[in-house]
Amino acid sequence: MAEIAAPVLPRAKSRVWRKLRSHRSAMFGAVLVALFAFLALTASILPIADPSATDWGAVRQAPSAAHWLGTDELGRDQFSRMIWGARASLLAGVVSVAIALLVGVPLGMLAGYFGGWIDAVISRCTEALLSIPFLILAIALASFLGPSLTNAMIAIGIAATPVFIRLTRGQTLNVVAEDYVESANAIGLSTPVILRRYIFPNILPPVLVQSTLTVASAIIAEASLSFLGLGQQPPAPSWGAMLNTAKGFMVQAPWMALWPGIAIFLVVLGFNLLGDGLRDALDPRED
Amino acid sequence: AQAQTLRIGLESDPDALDPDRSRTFVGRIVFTALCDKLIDVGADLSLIPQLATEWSFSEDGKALDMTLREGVVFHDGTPFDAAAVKANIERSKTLDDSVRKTELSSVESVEVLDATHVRLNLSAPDAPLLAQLADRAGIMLSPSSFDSDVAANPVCSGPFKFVSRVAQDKIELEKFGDYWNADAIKIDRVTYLPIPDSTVRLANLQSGDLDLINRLAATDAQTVENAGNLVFAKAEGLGYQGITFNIMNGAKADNPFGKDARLRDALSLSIDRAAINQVVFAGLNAPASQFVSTASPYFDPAFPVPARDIEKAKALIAEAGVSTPLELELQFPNRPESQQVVQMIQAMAAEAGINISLSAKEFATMLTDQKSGDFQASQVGWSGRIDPDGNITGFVSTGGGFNDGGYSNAEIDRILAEARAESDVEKRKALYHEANVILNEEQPLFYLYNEAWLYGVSDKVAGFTAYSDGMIRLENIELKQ
Amino acid sequence: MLSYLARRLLISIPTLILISVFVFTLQKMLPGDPVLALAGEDRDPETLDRLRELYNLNKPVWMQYLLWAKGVVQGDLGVSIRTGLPVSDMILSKLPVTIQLAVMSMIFAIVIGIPAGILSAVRKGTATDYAANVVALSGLSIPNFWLGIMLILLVSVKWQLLPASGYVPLTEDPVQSLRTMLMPAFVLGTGLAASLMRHTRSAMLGVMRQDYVRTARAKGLAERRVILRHAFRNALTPVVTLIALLFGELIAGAVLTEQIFTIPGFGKMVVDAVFSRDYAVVQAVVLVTAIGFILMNLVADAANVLLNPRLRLS
Amino acid sequence: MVTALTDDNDNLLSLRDVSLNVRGHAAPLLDGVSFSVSRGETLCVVGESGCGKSLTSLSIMGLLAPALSAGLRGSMEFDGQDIDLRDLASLKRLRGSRIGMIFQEPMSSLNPAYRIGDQIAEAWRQHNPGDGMDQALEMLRLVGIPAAERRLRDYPHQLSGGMRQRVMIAMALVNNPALLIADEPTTALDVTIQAQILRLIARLQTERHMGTILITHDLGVVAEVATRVAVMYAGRIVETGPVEAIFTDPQHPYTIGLMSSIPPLRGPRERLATVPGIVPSIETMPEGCRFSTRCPFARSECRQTPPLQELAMRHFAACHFAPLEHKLKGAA
Amino acid sequence: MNRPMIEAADLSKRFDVGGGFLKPSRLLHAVDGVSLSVNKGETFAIVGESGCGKSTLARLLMRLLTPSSGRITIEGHDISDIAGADLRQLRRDVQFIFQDPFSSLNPRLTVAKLVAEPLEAHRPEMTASQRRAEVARLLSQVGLRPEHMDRFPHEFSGGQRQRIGIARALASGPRVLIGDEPVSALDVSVQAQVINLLSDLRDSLGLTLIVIAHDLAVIRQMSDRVAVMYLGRIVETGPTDAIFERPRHPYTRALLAAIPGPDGGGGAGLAGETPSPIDPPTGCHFRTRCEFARDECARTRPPAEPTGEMSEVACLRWRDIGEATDVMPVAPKRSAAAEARFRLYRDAMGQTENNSQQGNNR
Ligand SMILES: Nc1ncnc2c1ncn2[C@@H]1O[C@H](COP(=O)(O)OP(=O)(O)OP(=O)(O)O)[C@@H](O)[C@H]1O
Ligand SMILES: Nc1ncnc2c1ncn2[C@@H]1O[C@H](COP(=O)(O)OP(=O)(O)OP(=O)(O)O)[C@@H](O)[C@H]1O
Ligand SMILES: [Mg+2]
Ligand SMILES: [Mg+2]
Repeated sequence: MAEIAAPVLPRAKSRVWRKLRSHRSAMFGAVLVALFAFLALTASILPIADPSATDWGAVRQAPSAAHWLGTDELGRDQFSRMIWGARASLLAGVVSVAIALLVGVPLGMLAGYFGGWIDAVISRCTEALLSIPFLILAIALASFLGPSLTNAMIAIGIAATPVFIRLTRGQTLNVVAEDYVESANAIGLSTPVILRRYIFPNILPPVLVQSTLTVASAIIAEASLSFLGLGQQPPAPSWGAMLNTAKGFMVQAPWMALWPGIAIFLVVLGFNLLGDGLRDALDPRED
Repeated sequence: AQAQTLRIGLESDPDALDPDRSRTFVGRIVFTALCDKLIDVGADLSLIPQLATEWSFSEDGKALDMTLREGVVFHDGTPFDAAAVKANIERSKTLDDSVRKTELSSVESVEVLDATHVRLNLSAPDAPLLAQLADRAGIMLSPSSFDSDVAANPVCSGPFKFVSRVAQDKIELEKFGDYWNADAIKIDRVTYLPIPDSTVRLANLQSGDLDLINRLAATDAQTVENAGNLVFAKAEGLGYQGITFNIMNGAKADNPFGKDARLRDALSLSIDRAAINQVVFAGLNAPASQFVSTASPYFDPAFPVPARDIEKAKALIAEAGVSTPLELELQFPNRPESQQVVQMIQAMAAEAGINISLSAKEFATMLTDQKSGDFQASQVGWSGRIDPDGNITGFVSTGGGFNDGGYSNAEIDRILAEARAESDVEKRKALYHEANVILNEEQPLFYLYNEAWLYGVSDKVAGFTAYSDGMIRLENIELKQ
Repeated sequence: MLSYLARRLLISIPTLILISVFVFTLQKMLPGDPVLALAGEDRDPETLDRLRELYNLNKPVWMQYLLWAKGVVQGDLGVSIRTGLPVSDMILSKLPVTIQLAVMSMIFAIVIGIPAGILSAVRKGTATDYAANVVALSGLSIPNFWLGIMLILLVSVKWQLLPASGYVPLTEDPVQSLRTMLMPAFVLGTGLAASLMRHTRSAMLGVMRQDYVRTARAKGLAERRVILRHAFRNALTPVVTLIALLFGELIAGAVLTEQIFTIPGFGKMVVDAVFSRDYAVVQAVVLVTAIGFILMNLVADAANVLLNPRLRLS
Repeated sequence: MVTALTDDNDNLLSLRDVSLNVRGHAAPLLDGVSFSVSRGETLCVVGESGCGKSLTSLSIMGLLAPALSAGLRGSMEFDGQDIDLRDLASLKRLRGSRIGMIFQEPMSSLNPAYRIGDQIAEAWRQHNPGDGMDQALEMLRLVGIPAAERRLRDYPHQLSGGMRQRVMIAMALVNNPALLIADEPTTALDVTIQAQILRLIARLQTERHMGTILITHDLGVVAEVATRVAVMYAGRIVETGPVEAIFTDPQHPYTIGLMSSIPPLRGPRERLATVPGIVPSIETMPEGCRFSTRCPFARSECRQTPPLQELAMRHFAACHFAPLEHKLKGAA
Repeated sequence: MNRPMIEAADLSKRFDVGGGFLKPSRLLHAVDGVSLSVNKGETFAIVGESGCGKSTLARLLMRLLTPSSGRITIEGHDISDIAGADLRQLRRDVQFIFQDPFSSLNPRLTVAKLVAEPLEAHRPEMTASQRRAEVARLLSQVGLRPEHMDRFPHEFSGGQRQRIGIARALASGPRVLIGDEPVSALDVSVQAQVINLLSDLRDSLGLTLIVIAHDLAVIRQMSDRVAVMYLGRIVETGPTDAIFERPRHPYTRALLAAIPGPDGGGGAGLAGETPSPIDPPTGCHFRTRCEFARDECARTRPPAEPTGEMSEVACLRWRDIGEATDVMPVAPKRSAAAEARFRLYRDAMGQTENNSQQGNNR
């Protein structure tokens, strides 16, 4: 009857998951993201028009049955370009954040764990990069690398890196101060093991949240760069590039600017909602 | 009455307002109001008197005599005379960072004959010199302002004098009361506002915040025409847009298009120039076939715009014996219009079996890459000069300043040099015809379209005329309230 | 306190040097010869060489940096290769424009963001909170430049209520100045207001969990007083820090906003300068922005020290 | 010790049948909690962590989180006045003026942004005219803070934990409340400081003839300061009585288990008897007697909720088998 | 039996606090010249108020911190500045139990992983299945059910987590266990369970135990010898009963007198609060709160002097003060009926404990 060790608490991993699942707006965000991700992934097999098939006879046509979202300045189908554009936008968001993570997290962990001059050097550089406004840095980098989607992603990735370095460093400092890291030391575990098993998984939740939110801003940044002509190059579509072109036909064909704007808004909203939901779900205080 | 200010929207901010250091096209527009030149350009592109009332070349073409207008004063009150001309031309030739040196390279010395007569001694006959004197090389600054910062406060003798400038924001001028032709000036002030985005420029015109906008987007012309309170104006331009090939500039020239003129011709034939003009420019520009536009007296009707001919293009490719599909890298400046044009070309060329890969570059990068031969083909253009020499010699003569493709043909070099030294129009025409024949055969570059100058004008503005040189002349313009 | 700030300033010197070196190297790696861009249609080898000479572009990169740094230390930021004007003059003439834009956006953001944040934290879980969050998230998710374009289309082109572009100094015509800045400030301010609202909310939620808020309630204080005097006062610290950090975002946002509304400010200048390879200008703008950023952080630190007795007294 | 005889006429607070239900759970967090406190008396509420001690005190103060207070039922009679516990406005009027409260965490319970004098005075100002600074000073002297004039202008972080707890007491008492609720006021303090604070509370309470509810889980503290004791377990009061009765004659198996778990300070050291397991959470709450899952004597009868029965003068226990030594003979 | 397992000689640890860029640094003397000796198989307790350096001392003893000065030896081997393989060996022999069962277990690892980690580090020759079996054995040794190996720490209650921590500490097969307030964070009922467990383990595994606590009752229950710390120094050591029944140092007396209980603790209690370890009082650290302090106390640091009974006291005036007796509160006498109830309870508990023990060993 009197079990010494009957665990009575609910399983915790599922608790985060449950919290996320019951988070209505997060789920809405997840659905938005999933929808666009699905379109982006399946663009090539969806029964839609060729996004670069031009039709001189049907330029800048308003939405109609034949072209649900109208046509662009070269008579290409906007609907299909929007779907293909999702590819560029999502790719840009995800790849640039991946770059930032790949560079930022290890550096931040090193700085936070070892401290001393390593920390001093990394932190100073981070600070320097952080005090250059994100977009200016991205523009300078993008024009250094030359206008292309890949280069825009690299530029945004580099520009987003310091945020992750700083976040990771701060989190690492917090985690290092935790008793369980000291307990790992007391057990006699080696530094790489401690970094891998103790520091990394425990700094992950905030990094994950930040990643989601950064994907959102990276998508906007890609659109901004494309808008300035530094991103995706023609004839491949991207929402920012579409806006860039549409800007010239604002009066004659306002819908050309409408769709990409709405799409960017929705995807970014999706990522933001998801990020917020993740943050709430991972926050132990919010019960 | 209230001071009347004409507000003009420009597509970009002029650079230094010093005629010897100015390089931008919009800068020239501002100089038109601010500074008089020795010679002016008429609506028919003929050279007409401005500060010089008469001019003539000596028999051997090595001296240019000019008679100067009397009673002209600079904005600071300094009188204009032959000594001022000498001082100005010498400044252009000697100032450290003068960009006028090449234009005036044939001028060896300037002789003051008397107060109103001046002679330019030339090292060799130079027909295009007159056209240079109708441009910034001919602008006369007040010699007493040389010591101050000219760009910050240019002192000329034009109909308007400089008031203030805020970089990237506005340039303000006001009417110069002592102008020699003051009667023709009916407005009190003029303000130039650089607004790069054509939509925003148009929006400002529509809302009444601007009275006149330069470089109306072709696709907006309809909007302007439809608006009750706006007027659309247009003039044929002198410039062109085309495709330049890398013929002999470095390793990248080693590609089928660099080596075989037939392929270049095939590409040219695959392009439907009329369609481009229609789709991208609402039919307002002109499809082009040669280095001058129909506005120029030198236009050669023997070379009409090539019609699209896919079959012939394919035949030429077959004849060249290369394997299809052909691959070609085409670089272009990342501007919306160029982007549309090259995308259309890409689609059209594909039908002839030419796969074009596009590479957008910032203008600065593109020029550098072009100069260093890091390109196969480049979609570039030229804003155009009144004298035909300015539209061709630098581009195709051996070692020419703009000959980035490295094209070299001794025959062409000879013909163009001869035409340059010739001042008789008919003889020059014949020479240029000869050149056209060769160039049409070899196609080191081909032409796509001539840009027209498009303006949106408020209906409050009366008396505005569009000129083929793209300058906005303020004489006779009136503002109704 | 003063010595603390002085120390902070000293620490930022290496940061500034790092920034300048970084920007300098980055620029030197940019493709495109500034001289070619500059010469435009009038290029011949002689002119180009002369220009290179004039702007020290023919010297080794480290020399160029040292020459530039020497100038900066002496207060000379160099000459714009494009306009031929001294960079410091250009910056001085642009600064007020961007500052006006920034201040107006910030005021907008503060006036909207902070009260909304407090309200939604206090009413956590209610419809008010939900609505405020939805609006804020939307504000964060709308691309600035798109919002700007749409506003121009509607407000300026269609309804012709406000000018689509331009800038009138406040001193010249205050009414017109505010009119021209209204839309840009709104566009720039929405994102900020959203950020501010969200951060205020979460700071407030954090503070309202604190024991001393419960103590204040236990004293029988009116709820209003508990929230404003006890909770908000302590939530202010992170919010003030955020406002300083947002300054950086503001400048970045200004880049696009100024581009779209053709406002002759800092952001526009830097984009134009990057595109025309106007090294001296890019360099100076980044440096000045970084200094501004550091100063804002310093101000935030100082404000925090003033707000937080724990820091003030140690 | 304070063994002031209290008669019911002196009754200050009677808490009646307080229940707290949480949406989605059948078992209430608090279940029929009733007790009373007289003037000059110290009622100690003891029990393990999570037994509902703090919830009870917060209910009296009307300070439950809004989400929780929706499920609150019950009333109290305070100073002759009948108040429904859901009537937050009435509770708020009492708060800080008639009922003072101090909390466990002296480190975080003071607002770091304001001077302590100001914080005490604010409590005065809320309920009285005047700026309250004189009263604040007087209170600081009263709670034994040296150099009180100077300390008035200190910020909380300049004080040690013990000092801060004194400030909290000063703040709670500045309006001379009739009832003081102290929720584990010494748990976070060192033994030597704890002794000081307990003495202080006891002194002030006698001087002012306050009723006091002291929440703690330390039976030593209970033995030191209590006049009466209520033992709480899983949201119910399982045993209550005068302090002597609880210590000399504990009845409920839970009370006995708690006492057995404490290592003795004297006498032989032997293996400790424990209370196995942990307090059930709202999800795992058993039917009937809530202690039955941990009770070594649990039988099938325990499925029924045992009533609080009076086993001796004013000594109640809620166990079917009390007194154990009679009812369990043979059964074991 | 009385061979020392761990000895510390004049051990000090100073922390550099408040220092930073362009800022003068200040030294905090967390541990200030501590000497002690712990015998094999005994339980040694360290008691003192918050901030007096107990945890720092514990971390020094197992070399999680490096001493600023002084020496530590384990069975005669100097471990004051070992590194690498020697340090790993030390980690095997000396293990640590943390105060906070919530923060000392990595929340992202399962119990099996947590307990297996020291095995991986110190007994790499084990196969995965051997390891799993060993983990199961360790878990049942601390009274947990091996079925719960694959759960995460936060799915357990505080007492259970403390058991996981203990299992983890036992995994490398240590000979010394240092517990930094191993039961302070637990409720009395659970605390009693863990106290019992630790003493069982000590007896069955022959461990040497060093226990830090501030609850004197807990210390009396667990330890053979006690050291009382005040502001970085040990003021008195001796066998537990001697310290509790005949405390000599004024601080020890005050501590015992402050234990709450029915008679309100003995005497006036201790006034004032502990001074800061950044600027401790000169001479005797305790003199600012000591009723017996004289001028000399401000001048000389009192040496540790033996008082007989294997005790030492660091007070200049211990001879004058004499020994106090019975400063602790007296528990009220239970009625005979109550005693009977307690016996009943104890018997019933003994049975359930045995039952569950068997259940675990099944
Ligand atoms: N909002 C809530 N929703 C559900 N359960 C809650 C909520 N707040 C508190 N509880 C639960 O109510 C029970 C009683 O909590 P309470 O704080 O009153 O305990 P306590 O006896 O004061 O414990 P401690 O000694 O730890 O302070 C706990 O089990 C707690 O988990
Ligand atoms: N890493 C550190 N850096 C600076 N100061 C420290 C550090 N660790 C401990 N201290 C200080 O050293 C002193 C002793 O700390 P320690 O943790 O050893 O005390 P303790 O007796 O264990 O206290 P507690 O009972 O609160 O756990 C304290 O004043 C503490 O603030
Ligand atoms: Mg509590
Ligand atoms: Mg400790």
